[in-house]
Amino acid sequence: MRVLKLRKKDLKKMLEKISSFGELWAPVKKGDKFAFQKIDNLNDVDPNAGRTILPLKKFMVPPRFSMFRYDKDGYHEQLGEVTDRVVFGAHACDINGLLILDKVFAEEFSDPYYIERRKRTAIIGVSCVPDEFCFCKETNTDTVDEGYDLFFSELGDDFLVWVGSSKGDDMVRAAEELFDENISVKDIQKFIEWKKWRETQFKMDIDLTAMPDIFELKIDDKVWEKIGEKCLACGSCSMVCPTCNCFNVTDTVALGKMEGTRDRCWDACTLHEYSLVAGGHNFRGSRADRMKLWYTHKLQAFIGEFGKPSCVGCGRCITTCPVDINVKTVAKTLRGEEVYFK
Amino acid sequence: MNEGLCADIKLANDFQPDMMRIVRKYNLTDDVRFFQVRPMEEQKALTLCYNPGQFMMVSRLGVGEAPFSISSTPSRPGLLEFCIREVGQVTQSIFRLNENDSIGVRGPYGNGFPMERLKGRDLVITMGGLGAAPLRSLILYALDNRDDFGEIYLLHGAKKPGEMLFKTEFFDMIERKDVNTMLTVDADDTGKWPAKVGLVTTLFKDIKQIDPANTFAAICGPPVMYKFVIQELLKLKIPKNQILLSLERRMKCGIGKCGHCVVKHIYTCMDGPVFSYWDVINMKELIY
Amino acid sequence: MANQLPRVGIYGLTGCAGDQLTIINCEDEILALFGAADIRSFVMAKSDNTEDEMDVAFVEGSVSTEEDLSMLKDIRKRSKILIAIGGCASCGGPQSGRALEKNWKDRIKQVYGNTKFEIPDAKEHQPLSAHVKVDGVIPGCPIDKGEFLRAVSRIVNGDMPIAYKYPVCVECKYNENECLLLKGIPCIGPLTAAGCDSVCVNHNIPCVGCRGPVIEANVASEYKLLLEKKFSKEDIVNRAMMFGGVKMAELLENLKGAKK
Amino acid sequence: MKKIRVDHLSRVEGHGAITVEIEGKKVKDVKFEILEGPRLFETLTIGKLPEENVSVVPRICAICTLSHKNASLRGVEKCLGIEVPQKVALMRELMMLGENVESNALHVYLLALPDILGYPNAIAMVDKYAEAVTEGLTLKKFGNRIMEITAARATHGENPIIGGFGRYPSKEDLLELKDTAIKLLPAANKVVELLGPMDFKYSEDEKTTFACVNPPKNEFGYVADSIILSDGKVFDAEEYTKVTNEKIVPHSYAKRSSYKGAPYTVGAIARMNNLGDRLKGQAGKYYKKFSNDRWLTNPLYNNVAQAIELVYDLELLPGLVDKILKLKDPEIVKPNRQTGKGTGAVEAPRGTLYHSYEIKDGRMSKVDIITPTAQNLDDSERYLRKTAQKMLEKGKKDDEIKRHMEIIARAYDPCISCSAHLVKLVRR
Ligand SMILES: Cc1cc2nc3c(=O)[nH]c(=O)nc-3n(C[C@H](O)[C@H](O)[C@H](O)COP(=O)(O)OP(=O)(O)OC[C@H]3O[C@@H](n4cnc5c(N)ncnc54)[C@H](O)[C@@H]3O)c2cc1C
Ligand code: SF4
Ligand code: SF4
Ligand code: SF4
Repeated sequence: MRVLKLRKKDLKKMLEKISSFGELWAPVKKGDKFAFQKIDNLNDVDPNAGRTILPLKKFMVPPRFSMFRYDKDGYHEQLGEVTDRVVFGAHACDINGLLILDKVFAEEFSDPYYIERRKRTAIIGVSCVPDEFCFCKETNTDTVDEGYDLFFSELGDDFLVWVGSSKGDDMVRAAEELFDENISVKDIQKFIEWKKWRETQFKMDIDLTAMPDIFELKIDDKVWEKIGEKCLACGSCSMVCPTCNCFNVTDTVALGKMEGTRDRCWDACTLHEYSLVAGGHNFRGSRADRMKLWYTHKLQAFIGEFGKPSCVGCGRCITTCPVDINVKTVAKTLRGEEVYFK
Repeated sequence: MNEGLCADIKLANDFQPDMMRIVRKYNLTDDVRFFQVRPMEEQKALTLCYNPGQFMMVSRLGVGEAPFSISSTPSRPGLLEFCIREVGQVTQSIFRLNENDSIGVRGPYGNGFPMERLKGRDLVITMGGLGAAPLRSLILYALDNRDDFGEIYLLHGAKKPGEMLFKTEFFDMIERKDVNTMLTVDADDTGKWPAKVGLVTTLFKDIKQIDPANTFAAICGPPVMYKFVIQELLKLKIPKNQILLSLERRMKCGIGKCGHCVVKHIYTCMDGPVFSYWDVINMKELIY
Repeated sequence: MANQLPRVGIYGLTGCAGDQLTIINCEDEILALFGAADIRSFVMAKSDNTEDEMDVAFVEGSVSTEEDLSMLKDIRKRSKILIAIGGCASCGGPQSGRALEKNWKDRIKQVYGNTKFEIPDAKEHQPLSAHVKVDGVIPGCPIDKGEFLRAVSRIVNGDMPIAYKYPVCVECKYNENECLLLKGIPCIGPLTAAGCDSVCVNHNIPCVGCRGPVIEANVASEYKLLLEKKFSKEDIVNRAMMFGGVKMAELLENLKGAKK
Repeated sequence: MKKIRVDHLSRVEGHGAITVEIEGKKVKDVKFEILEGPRLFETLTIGKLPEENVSVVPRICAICTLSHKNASLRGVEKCLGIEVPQKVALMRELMMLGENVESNALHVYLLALPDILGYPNAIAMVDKYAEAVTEGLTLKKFGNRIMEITAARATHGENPIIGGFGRYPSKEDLLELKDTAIKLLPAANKVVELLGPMDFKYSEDEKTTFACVNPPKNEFGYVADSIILSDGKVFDAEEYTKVTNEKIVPHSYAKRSSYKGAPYTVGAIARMNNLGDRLKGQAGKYYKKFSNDRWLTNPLYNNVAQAIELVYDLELLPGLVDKILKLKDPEIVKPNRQTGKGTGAVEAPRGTLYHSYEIKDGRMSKVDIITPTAQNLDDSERYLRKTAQKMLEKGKKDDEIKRHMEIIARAYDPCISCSAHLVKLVRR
């Protein structure tokens, strides 16, 4: 992999140079939080921004979009409307989240809507410092080696820039003069030290060891009822989770004409209608069952299938659920370390 | 991906249905209707291939899509058959269609029955209600390739005579010597029912000529049926991994993306809808 | 309904006329609407109205007088499909904001004193479903224009409208808003049916619940949460009752301690 | 005894009916009835929080929702000692323009024009008057757009809150409003020129009193803290009861208003008659050109007054947007007391609207709402009666009487659903 150096003060210049690669998006303050937004003024780009409300998935699978338009002459693909974008400021956990979505959407029966957007979205990662809700170390997603085009690591006055794709390489070449090929021993030392220091910054106390087994043992535990009683079935946890990929498909039709669109929107297994089938039978009528599905899917089933959880430790469920149901409280409760649900 | 009888034809975009023409339709019961469809494009009609037990997503643009089992057999190419029960939005709008109207269809999806493994085996096929939809495909396929299979038992139960799907077809099969067809109704409200009366489970005592270790059983029907039929099959000593069930879940894509049919890490649409009883024992939520 | 346009009637009982106004506000689509359906009665928009058999009737407003009731029964009798539009028709509306307190008679007195009226037929506000069979509901105070047009398009094609079975929070997250509940602001988005595109939260204002309770609204949990956030029982109930009407009152009835 | 009944007075918001009772050659009684149940809004929010009041009471009426919102906000803010910064005041002025444009365009083009031109509805006019119908719809849509941008949605928007706004509109959105206003002004001019010279005949003439708010600095406008009457008297908004003098009558849930024991009129015509000479620009020119003595005696001229207001609104808007754009988004102003009294008076499109409150320890303790339609009720009945009598004497047919009754009632642009407690139930 190609690795280069970029002076932090040249960041703006560099982003300007690569503007031809697509619209620039980066985390911008929204209320007390951050959200990836289109950047009109480069001064708004903040490489130290914290976790965004929605993860990168919003770029690849927008919350709502039309798959195709139809009329009496047939279908009209809407893929052409996908724009080229450069997303700056992705954290390692989020890029790991994308890698999980890649598995779902880009393998067997690939989803053209995902793939088109994934292709047209350049990802520039940046290294981050964990806050009290991050636990990506526990999920082994605190670093990332693929899935991005460029990755900027902290190096004092510089960034260490990892080139992860051919598009990434093109971007670097478009701003060639700003990059420095020479990485000194001192730089490497600095990088290692920073990484070590970062390791010490994880504050959240969570232990996911043997989670699949614990789930198997606790699957009929009363605690699920308690969690179900508390859950508002608001779907927020799924919406913000970088790896939740469920969607619903609905049709619209124009007034009195044979034309309309077939649309997709994010859905969630925490919602009432998720497993409802015709005739009124609901395979997961109780919130307890739906909560069980959410957590077993993240922390048990996925590990069984892929050897790692489908939780990337981003902490979003912790900072989003209004009633404090999240990976931390559920894991701790199941382990019997602390009882959150009474 | 599943090993179909022939390789899947890759569509450019799996979310876009092909337009097909309704060739024939008639009522099977009060609320179940038979639809025979044919792809508009001749080429598609010729190359259509699928496995018994697979399903397709049938669409009415402007209303929505829903999964339906294929009832026809790949051994009689060029046409697809579905039997559809009118229960909600999509099915109601399908019911409003007439012959020669067009309808969107995409697929086939799902694993279907493992036809390679079924070769040379005895078969016990048990169905109830709409369960006849996918199993008819298997039966017709087996009968069209009769030499590939050993003994074939066909057990079909309905609540009342009026609710039995494909009644004439199955009564014709009673006449056939190469298949043991047993039909029963829970109650005969007509007083003219020529076959058996009683629950489908009462038919099992007449299964005599199978070699359990070399038998595959297939079940599809209303959820309550599974438990009791499985007990009977276990009594016959058919191995758990040779008892096959076709299951149902809410589905929005059919191709393992939308998540609705997931049970743990199993996608009912991709890893199923056909599961073995052994799978089910290990996945509590699969049958409820 | 092939070839023949569906016959449609749009009616108002007691309410603010906001839902009918929202229909009139479909400036871009109103001609298409009149083209796709045979709008036989729409008193708020036109004077040549015919009252006979209808394929679909959209009815706004709560049942609040004997006159409302007989009008509703008459509409029901001559319509194949009856759709309740707006908060008043679907759950009683803001005027039933005190349904839990069961003090309607006292309040009549409060406004009119001891005047003896010769016209005693005002009734406590009820949603349409309290009196007749309702085939579909388009909730909201007022209804959403898009949802209404989608519903009509479907009905014209012979299908029924699709109800939102998830809460406002879903749309709130689609719009990437910060959750106000977490900031200690009493948002009742989790209890409220989506369909408004979380318009209030998009403007930093907590959801006031104008679309009425969502299916499976977990009132008990939200109630507990707000108590923990130091809101008084009374304030929580008041908030839920702003637009939740009779439907919300039913949910609160079952809640221990919430009733005054 | 014979009765003429205009059942379901069509094309007014909400439903009403007019009963004319005739005995021989005499009109015995005219009743303008409202067939809606009492919604008791004034008792709904007692004991509740002011913010809930501000959310709930605008639901009294969909067409005047923002007038109710503004009156309510002003009432509550006076109680709580809140003074809003200039940007908030200007934004509220802008949102009021939205409501006025929407409502006046709806009434002038889609309700009154069909009457005047003899069509059952606006859609039926399309063949011959396509341009007018499209322009009416475009203006109405623009009014809605203003409300969407300022209040978050066209009807019952929640963005205006106590002490400010939840979110301020973007520059692009505001500039869009400015551009559209400039583009649409010619259409408004056209309708004034169409209606202005008309000689309205549907109603008998009769002198009356007009009331509206009295904006400071000798300006025209829709918001003020005092009330001006056509007899020259001025009252503070807090003294509104001296103007409205509400009474309960036993045969009706409607509380009736009267000034000095006689009915009076509010609405666009009242604003024109009382404040017309304060108008500047094209609107001012139109007022001078078209106003005449019959404006003081015939309710039909309300239609012209509304059209002139459309011109006023569109002329005012661009400058308002420029001023708003110059100002920074202010913080939401917090109350500095929890107990107090206050009355908010604003001009809803159809007339003066009062929200008078008392708040005690942060909770609503008194709510009194007086809507324009309630104030107009007696006066409209007076014109209805007089016209019916005259027509009867002239031997006019019932059908014709009926049609005139409808047109007169409609000229008042009665927003019947805005009856906070304006209800009259008929039993026969
Ligand atoms: C693998 C499979 C095979 C099936 N085969 C048949 C068949 O051969 N004949 C038949 O009549 N029915 C079959 N079904 C059930 C059939 O899909 C439902 O009856 C149908 O989806 C109802 O749709 P609706 O729009 O009319 O009902 P609504 O209740 O209006 O459903 C709305 C939406 O919910 C979803 N949904 C509702 N019920 C189901 C369900 N049972 N399964 C999956 N999604 C559902 C669909 O996405 C549908 O678009 C099968 C289901 C599955 C999963
Ligand atoms: S489960 Fe929670 S912490 Fe894990 S990836 Fe999803 S939102 Fe982030
Ligand atoms: S777990 Fe929390 S965030 Fe998720 S649906 Fe339930 S209440 Fe909402
Ligand atoms: S702000 Fe309100 S609507 Fe949005 S997620 Fe939180 S509770 Fe739900």
